[in-house]
Amino acid sequence: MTRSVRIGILVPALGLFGFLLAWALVGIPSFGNYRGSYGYILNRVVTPERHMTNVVTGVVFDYRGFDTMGEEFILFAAVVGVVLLLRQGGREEPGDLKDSVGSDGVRLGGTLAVGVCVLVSLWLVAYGFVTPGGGFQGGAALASSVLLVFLVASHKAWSGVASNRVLDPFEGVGAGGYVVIGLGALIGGLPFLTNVLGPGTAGTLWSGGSAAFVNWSAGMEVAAANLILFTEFIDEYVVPLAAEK
Amino acid sequence: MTSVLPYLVAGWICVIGLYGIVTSRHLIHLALCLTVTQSSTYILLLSIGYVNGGGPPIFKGVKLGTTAVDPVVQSLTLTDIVVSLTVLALILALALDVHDELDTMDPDKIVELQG
Amino acid sequence: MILASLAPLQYAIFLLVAVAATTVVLTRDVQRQIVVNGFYGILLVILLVVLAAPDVALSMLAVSTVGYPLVVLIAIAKSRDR
Amino acid sequence: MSWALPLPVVLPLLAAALNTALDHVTPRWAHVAVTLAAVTTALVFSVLVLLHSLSAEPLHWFGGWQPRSGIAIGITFAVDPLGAGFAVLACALTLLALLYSIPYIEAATRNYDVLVSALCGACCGLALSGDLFNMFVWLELAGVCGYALTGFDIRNRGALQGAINFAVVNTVGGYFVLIGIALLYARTGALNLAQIGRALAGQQPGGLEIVAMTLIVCGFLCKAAVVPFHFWLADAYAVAPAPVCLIFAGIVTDIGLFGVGRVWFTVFDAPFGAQQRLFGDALLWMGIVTALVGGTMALVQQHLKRLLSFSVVCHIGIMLVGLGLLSSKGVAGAAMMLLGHGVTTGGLFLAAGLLAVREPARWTAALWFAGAVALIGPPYVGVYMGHALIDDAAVELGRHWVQPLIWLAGALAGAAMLRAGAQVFLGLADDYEHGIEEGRGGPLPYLGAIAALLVTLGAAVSVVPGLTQRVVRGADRFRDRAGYADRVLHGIPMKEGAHLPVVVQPTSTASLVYGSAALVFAIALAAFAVHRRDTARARVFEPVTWPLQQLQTGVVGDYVMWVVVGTAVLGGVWALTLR
Repeated sequence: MTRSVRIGILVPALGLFGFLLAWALVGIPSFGNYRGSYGYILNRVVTPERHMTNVVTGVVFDYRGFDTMGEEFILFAAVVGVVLLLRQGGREEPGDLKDSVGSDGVRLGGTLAVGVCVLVSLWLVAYGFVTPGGGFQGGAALASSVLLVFLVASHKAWSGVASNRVLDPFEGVGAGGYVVIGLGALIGGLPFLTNVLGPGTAGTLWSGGSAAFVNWSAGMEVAAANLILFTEFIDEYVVPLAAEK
Repeated sequence: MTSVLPYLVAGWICVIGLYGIVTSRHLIHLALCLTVTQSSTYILLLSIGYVNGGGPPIFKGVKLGTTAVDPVVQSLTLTDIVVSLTVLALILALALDVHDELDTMDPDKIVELQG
Repeated sequence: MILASLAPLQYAIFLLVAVAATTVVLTRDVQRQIVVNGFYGILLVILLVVLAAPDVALSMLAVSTVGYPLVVLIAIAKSRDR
Repeated sequence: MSWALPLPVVLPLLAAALNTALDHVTPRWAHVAVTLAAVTTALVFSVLVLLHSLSAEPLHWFGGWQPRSGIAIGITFAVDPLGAGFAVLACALTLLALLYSIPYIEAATRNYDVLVSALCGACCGLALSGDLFNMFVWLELAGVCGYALTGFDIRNRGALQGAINFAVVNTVGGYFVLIGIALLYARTGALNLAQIGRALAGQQPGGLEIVAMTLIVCGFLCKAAVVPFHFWLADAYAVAPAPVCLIFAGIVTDIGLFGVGRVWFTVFDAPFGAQQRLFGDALLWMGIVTALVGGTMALVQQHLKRLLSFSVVCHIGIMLVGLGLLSSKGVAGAAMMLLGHGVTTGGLFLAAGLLAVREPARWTAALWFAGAVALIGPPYVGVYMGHALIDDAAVELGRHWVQPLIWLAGALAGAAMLRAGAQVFLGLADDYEHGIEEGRGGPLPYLGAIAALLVTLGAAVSVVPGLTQRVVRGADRFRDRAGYADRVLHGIPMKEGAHLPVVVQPTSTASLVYGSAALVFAIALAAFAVHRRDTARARVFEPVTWPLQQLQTGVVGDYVMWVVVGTAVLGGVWALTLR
């Protein structure tokens, strides 16, 4: 089938598809007038019941925590898939690679920047039940901060931080920790992922009870998974390029 | 009219993303078009959950019961966004392997199997 | 409420996002596309803030500033390589 | 017993995480042991859940978030016999695939085991879940594991193409499902299936409901590979390693159909129940076309696993016909077909993989022919009971023309297998490729025993005493929207049913005749195709299949284009008829 035939069929079909979609979309209550019961109830019960001021995080890690476990495993499986696809080629171990940054000043400044970013990311995870943030956002931010090591330091320093021997256990423990916390409640005779430690104190690190542990394990898994991803992609490009020199 | 505009924007982005996927000549372009289509789902969900004059569903320093937007759609999308990066990476990894084997990124030229 | 007066701004951002998404799709050169996609990501972050979704905006910010460009740029570089 | 509901999902996932965590510490055999132990335990618990679900409807509210005054605020697993049975099948087939993989997949690093066990967890999750978004999450997880496992053999160019086509088409399908969920959430403010159904029941359905249904159904049908969403399947299944194909053919494809059934009978039956034939007939026609396309395409394949892939398409079509009839017998027929076909085809994929390793032997030939016959379904063999139930359901609706068409489709796929068997095993011709399997080998008696076990089980499902009656009872409950909502939202226990007999279900005379005729027809067609090879090819098969083969381009852009066309047409038809 030639491209022109394909586009010739696509355009009318997509037109009809778009028309149907628009027909459905105009049936939604007009923008800003949403009155759904689910979110309305949660906005009223999460803070008093669980002492979490950030309702979104409460939903992510407590009320709909099981969905989040599933999402976490999508992330996990996708990264395992990337590793399977990219690592199978049997790349040779990198020899001595030249460091890309020569200036000590850049290194010093960069290292400080890495420290600050890491702290901010950890803060995002820690206070996820209080203010915007949580394991998913904080974990992704943490991975990006560590990536700065690669930018400001060198590949050698990077592979020290982001070696698979270090990251794989973190990823596994993060993903498995979520399940183990859930199973802990089950063994105690409660439904899976029940928040067993009570609501804690509102506005502090201790709000959220055992959901806080779920939050941290998700943060660990997201950060490790993203770092593995970055490592695989960086190795895919940088290592062969440096080997050619 | 303007009251449904956000939804129609989401619908348009979905349609244009699909157009890009079908007509793409480069696997990386195709993968980015997939993320565009996916972004339409976020825009749609969050527009649905928006409440006029509502603040974020965070009750720190705000009295409980203050008008706030829907928290559920936010929790559905925020995890999905983080996951989408790894799914994009998985598709790109497949694309890179294709490039290694077949030396092309044009999806129309990857025709090992047909008929 | 301050947010109530945001309505025209919200619509403007929605339209900008629609235009940016269209541009991302219609930019056929992948090197340019990733740049346009970066702008699209920033616009989405702004849109999410305007829609009172700071959590989602943070999530978007964390992946679209570093993750997306890194992964796509390396893929582009690799596909030029050989 | 409701405490056991999460276990079939979370135990395989825990094993996946554990193997990653201990990757650099423990030896390979420990990874294998952990995975096998987890999947075996999951199998035990899913069987217990199934037995319990025969007389009760266990619920598990995650986090202990019970509904408040009839409004769900958390996520639930709500189990009925068909869902639990699906989870049992998923765990059992995964276990066999893992056992087969130990010697067979040379490079079976922990990554392989990790993805396979995560896939098992995802399939169980979709079968047990009572929450629409949660179903979407498991659908996505199954997809991601599937793409990675398809591209597993990266040195095989076909594998990469298959994986990309699989990934892109199913990702687009996933977005359709998500948009549909968003539309329903906008209308009802709920994600729980029972609750969405309740909220839609009182309202006059409009464009939103019609389009939401179209998007969700089409998204699931992408996974199920129903025409015109089917093109990716043959590309992907033909290249995945044989034990992965066992899981794909046995369960992963079917989760799409399961999802369509689940959302119709819990959600869309509420607004559209009065016009249910309009919905059902659309599925019925798509199913018939799918079955015929799969059957004819199988006839012209030169590659054994690709042939089996089209046989999967054919039988998915027949199952969709059963589902589209929407009666208890129809749904039960689809479920019996799913069981018989999934297990048998899994065994045949393994047999096809073995051929690449060793020269054809007499017992592999016996295995192949037995599997082919079981898939045709002569009286009381293999998929026969599924066919017979669908026959009865079609007759009850006055649609007598359904029977010959689906028996014909199954016989076409069966003839393709018989012909391939005659050519490969009896040496009657040599135009079959079977040597491009990943070919890693292993002890033949061990591998052969697993394949033989699957084919035998698949051939025997129709004569298991009492099974058919219980599947029909399960289908009754699967279809009971009001009862489901009562149990999920208000905890009202179900009524105890009458005791069921433990006998082989008798079938109608028509089914006996059709089943016998299908076998005779398939043998005759295969004999004709073998003996008059050139005539059969040039005059009979190719004129029919030529246009279909032209559409099977292998290009992902074309496939996504057909997804859009299929969705737009189906939505257009429903927009005109359902209003």
